Amino acid sequence: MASPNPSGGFWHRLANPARFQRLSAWLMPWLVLITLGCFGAGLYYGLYASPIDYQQKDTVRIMYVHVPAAWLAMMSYSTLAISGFVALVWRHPLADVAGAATAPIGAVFTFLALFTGAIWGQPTWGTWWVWDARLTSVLILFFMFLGYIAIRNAFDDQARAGRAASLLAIVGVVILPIIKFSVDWWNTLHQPASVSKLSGSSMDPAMLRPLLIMAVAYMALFGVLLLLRMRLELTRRRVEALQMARAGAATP
Amino acid sequence: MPILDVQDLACRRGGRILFAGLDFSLSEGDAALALGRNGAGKSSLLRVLAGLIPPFTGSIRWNGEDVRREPYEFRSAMRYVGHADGLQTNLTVIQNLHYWAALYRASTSRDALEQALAAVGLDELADLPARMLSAGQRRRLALARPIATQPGGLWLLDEPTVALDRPSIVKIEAAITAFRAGGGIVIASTNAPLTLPNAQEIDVAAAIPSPEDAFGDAFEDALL
Amino acid sequence: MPILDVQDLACRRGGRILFAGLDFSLSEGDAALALGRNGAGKSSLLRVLAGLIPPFTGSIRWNGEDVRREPYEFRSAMRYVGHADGLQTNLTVIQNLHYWAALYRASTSRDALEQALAAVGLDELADLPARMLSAGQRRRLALARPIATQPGGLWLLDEPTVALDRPSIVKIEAAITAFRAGGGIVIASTNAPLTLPNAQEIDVAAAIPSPEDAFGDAFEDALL
Amino acid sequence: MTAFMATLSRDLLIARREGGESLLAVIFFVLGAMLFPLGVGPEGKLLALMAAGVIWVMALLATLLALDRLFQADWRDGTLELMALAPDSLTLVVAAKCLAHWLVTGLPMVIAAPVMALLLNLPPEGWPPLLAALLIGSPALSFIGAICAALIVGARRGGVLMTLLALPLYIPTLIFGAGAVQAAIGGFDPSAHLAALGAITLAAIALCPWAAAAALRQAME
Amino acid sequence: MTAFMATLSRDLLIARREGGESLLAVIFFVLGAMLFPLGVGPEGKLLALMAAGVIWVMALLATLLALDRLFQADWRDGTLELMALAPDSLTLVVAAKCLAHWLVTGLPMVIAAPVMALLLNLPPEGWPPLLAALLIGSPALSFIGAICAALIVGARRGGVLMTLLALPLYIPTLIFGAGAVQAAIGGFDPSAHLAALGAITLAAIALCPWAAAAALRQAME
Ligand code: HEM
Ligand SMILES: Nc1ncnc2c1ncn2[C@@H]1O[C@H](COP(=O)(O)OP(=O)(O)OP(=O)(O)O)[C@@H](O)[C@H]1O
Ligand SMILES: Nc1ncnc2c1ncn2[C@@H]1O[C@H](COP(=O)(O)OP(=O)(O)OP(=O)(O)O)[C@@H](O)[C@H]1O
Ligand SMILES: [Mg+2]
Ligand SMILES: [Mg+2]
Repeated sequence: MASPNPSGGFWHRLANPARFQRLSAWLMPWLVLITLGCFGAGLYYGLYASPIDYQQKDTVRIMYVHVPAAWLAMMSYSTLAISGFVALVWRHPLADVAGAATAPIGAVFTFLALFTGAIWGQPTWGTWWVWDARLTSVLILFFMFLGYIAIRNAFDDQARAGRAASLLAIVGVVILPIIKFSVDWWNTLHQPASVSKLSGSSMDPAMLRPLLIMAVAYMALFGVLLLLRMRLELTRRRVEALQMARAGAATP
Repeated sequence: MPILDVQDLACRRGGRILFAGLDFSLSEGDAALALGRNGAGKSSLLRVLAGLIPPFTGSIRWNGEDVRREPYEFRSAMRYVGHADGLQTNLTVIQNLHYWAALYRASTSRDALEQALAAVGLDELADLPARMLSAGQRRRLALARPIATQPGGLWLLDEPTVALDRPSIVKIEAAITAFRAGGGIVIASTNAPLTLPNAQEIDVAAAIPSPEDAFGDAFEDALL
Repeated sequence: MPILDVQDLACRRGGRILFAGLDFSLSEGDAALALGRNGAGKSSLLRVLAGLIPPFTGSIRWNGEDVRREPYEFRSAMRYVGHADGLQTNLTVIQNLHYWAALYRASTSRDALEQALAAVGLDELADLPARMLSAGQRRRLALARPIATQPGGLWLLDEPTVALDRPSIVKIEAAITAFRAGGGIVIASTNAPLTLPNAQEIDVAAAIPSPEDAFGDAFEDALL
Repeated sequence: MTAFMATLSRDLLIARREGGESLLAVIFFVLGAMLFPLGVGPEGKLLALMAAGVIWVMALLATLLALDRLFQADWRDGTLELMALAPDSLTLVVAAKCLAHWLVTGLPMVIAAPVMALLLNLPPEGWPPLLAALLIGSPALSFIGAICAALIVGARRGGVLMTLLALPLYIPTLIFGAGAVQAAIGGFDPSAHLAALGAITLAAIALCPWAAAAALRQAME
Repeated sequence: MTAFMATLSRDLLIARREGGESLLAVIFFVLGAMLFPLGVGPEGKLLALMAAGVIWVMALLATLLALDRLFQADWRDGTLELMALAPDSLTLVVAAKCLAHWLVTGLPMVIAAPVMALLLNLPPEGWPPLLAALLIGSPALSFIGAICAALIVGARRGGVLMTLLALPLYIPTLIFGAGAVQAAIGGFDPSAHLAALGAITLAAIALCPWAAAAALRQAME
């Protein structure tokens, strides 16, 4: 009998869960270290050792929490879509696990971006929320994460849930450019001035540095959470599979 | 030369290998019975053969062509009758059959359809809404589908005689015999009584591999 | 004196009299098998007896009381297992059984429940979600319900052995025998093999009236 | 009462097992409200005028969507028959199911209401009556809807039919619920509206389980 | 094309057999819009400002409610397997089903739109773009929704889940559809909005049946 293992290759060897478990166990401490270090430095520079904005005063410090969260939210969705694609096309078991693990993390980052943005909006715009194109599109992104999580939970059959969710993530990608261009289609009343003012190269390096450090910290945190959740998901599936085998093997 | 040639077929569902290393081949007029206890994987085998589930490993060839690479010819020749009857309960018996015939590019003339209904003993009920049929009558209507749409080729019948009483079983067996006489191939799974003369037996249960064989090196993979 | 006494029972469904003039009575330890071909009305008879469908004519008495007038005592004594298994697939096997026991005011101790599961051979699977069970295992869990909740009385079993393999059927027959030995009454409908020693046979098909008898003067009424 | 408690804890257990599924109604509640600024335009003032009405309409629709399946699953898998044949009255079982439904969808909706108020720019004086009205009125939505959910058990096209049956019955709740908020925003006392809502809810709790149980018995015949 | 025509005529035949059921969506469309005057208050001016948005939001929700079952019934009774195993491509069959769905729900909604415009006090200059936008945009709703309907085939809780998946995908259609009407009312030319709607619809017709067919194949594995 031939081995049921489909033909190998680098990615498939990586996709072997045992190898993944070893690799991730090795990677984990480093990632944790980077996370802690960057958060420490970033928060020190961001909250203490950086200049305040002459208009926004101390509220500008929300930026160091808010902007990386927004970046990570979008990165998470890309991860979701890519892992969905790989899971569907090459039937990589680990890609499916990665998707399942990413979605809640992405939802949390998106929520964080929304939450910190709202907190920031109150002092700067005088309102928690406006129906600006960018804000709206992030809210939609949040709902897309929720939709992904929901469809994963909606089936009794795990494999079916994974395939449906992967397909949804891919279909959802179509909406990313739409979200991007919605700024042009939907003439918004409240274009946040502070965003354009601070964006790009015009930013003070004293503010840019902590921002970048925080971005690295967020990214490392994302890695830590992703690996943790993937390991958890792998274990959960193993338990489920063993239970299933027991139900199948039980003879009267 | 065999028309249908199955090599080293394995199926994985719900994180479990149901069967592996299944080989068999069938020529014109042959028949095969899939046997095994509840949950052994008989239905899964038929679904894999039909092309509804991709095989985990192995190949299925029809007239020498891999059916996954060249599905059109195989699909034109193959008819599958699953657990579900596939009836639209708001349409009449003959309207249901009409749709299937159109879908499978067969003759949709009233005569042809009524002939198929007669073969399963439903000709008198042709204009009744399908929702008024009893379980056995529904099953018979589902079995009229391959009869009405099939010029020759392959029938995959999953528990064809479930819910049927004795006289109906005899009718179905006669239809199968006529189909085989015309060069057709039949693969059926069954727990209920069904006699197929000279049928090859495929013991799905026997093909359930021991855990080590099933998973081998890929134990971790297979669990996913 | 009979415990269950059925007189002149008739049932109408979908504008058609399925059976009429059915009389039988059962005493402690008795059993009855409802027979008839597909669509004869076996399931309908059991649903009428359970009280899910009102009878068209006739009366059902339990300990001399009309069950429609005094339903409480009858319901406390009667357990019905229909075509549908009634499982919540997201709860575990024992959680399902726990709910039924609570609903039917029986003991919900883990011991009592596990004993009932052992009687149908499911004790090892007590903590699995019901969705992981195969068709036969689900059917056995449904049959554990009367075993777990019944001190004695009446079981109405609609095709209890459908989807079961031989060893499971033997287990169920043993449970029924034990129940009857304790004074219980069993009425089962079946097409599949099931042996009930000394069972009275109720031929539902025979009780299908000829059109004139069925409708009589009330022809117009009955069609409505 | 055994049947009541057993059914209540079973339904809550199932909701927990099914994960976030019961939260879908709340998500729909918020998501639906989001459509209005997109359709109507982002002007804060206009939104503020619409807010109370939109929030209540979405609460109605969200409850309906979730109610659709209140009895459907139990009916399909045969549990409903077992409930109907239990010694205790089916009415108690139905009441337990309605309560469980409110706990997993109505209550989260009340909790999510401030988010809606924020998104739709509801004036601050509207917040307390909005929360009070939703808290008092949402049980009525679950209980009244249960009648319709029972009526459509086994129907081919549950969702839409359900909406059609239930929306007219919801109109008094909608009028008093949105009215309370509008009154408060307009500077009036919302307590009369709230009292009316309370009366509707009490009547619904008393009568609806009984009517729904009767409808379910019909469905099983 | 046989498969396409056969499926189209079958689905239309079923819709006729099921009587008014397909009209339920239209009734919901109108009934839902009727709730807004009740919730928001009967002021004509406010209603006129909301009208375009409300009509489009209700069109979205009504389409979703009806789409819920687009494939569910065929999946449950096994017809979907037969369709997938037919010699012709499943994509054609899916396209036929979407078209049939639009004919029995989308088109009646366009026809009912004037009633809505009247009820909600839409200014006269908004009527032509409303009808044009609904006529051009509603096929997109059916075709895009079909993907989500295919994704949830076999899910435990179809209705609400469907809404959550589809609404984000509907947002561009909503923005341009309502935008066309708002533009016309504001004295601008709505044709840019209508052109964008047309582009969305064409893209949806070209791509969605294919994606939905892929999703359905997944569902049957
Ligand atoms: C809930 C409300 C908000 C949301 C959803 C939100 C969302 C986002 C997103 C998605 C980005 C990343 C954009 C990109 O990299 O292309 C971002 C960046 C940013 N946001 Fe916000 N934001 C919100 C509120 C605010 C407020 C109130 C302010 C300040 C007044 C603000 C200031 C910024 C700044 C300065 C950036 C970085 C700009 C850049 O990289 O070009 N945001 N926000
Ligand atoms: N959709 C599915 N996802 C995961 N596992 C499944 C699925 N369907 C069936 N299985 C599992 O596959 C195994 C084989 O199922 P299958 O239906 O092929 O058995 P069978 O031999 O046809 O049994 P029966 O005699 O009951 O028809 C069962 O143990 C079942 O638990
Ligand atoms: N809900 C219903 N409404 C109307 N008629 C029905 C309904 N259910 C069943 N029938 C009809 O009643 C008749 C008897 O059905 P019933 O299910 O009692 O038969 P049965 O003897 O149990 O058959 P089987 O052997 O298939 O279980 C059938 O002819 C069927 O068409
Ligand atoms: Mg099978
Ligand atoms: Mg029966």
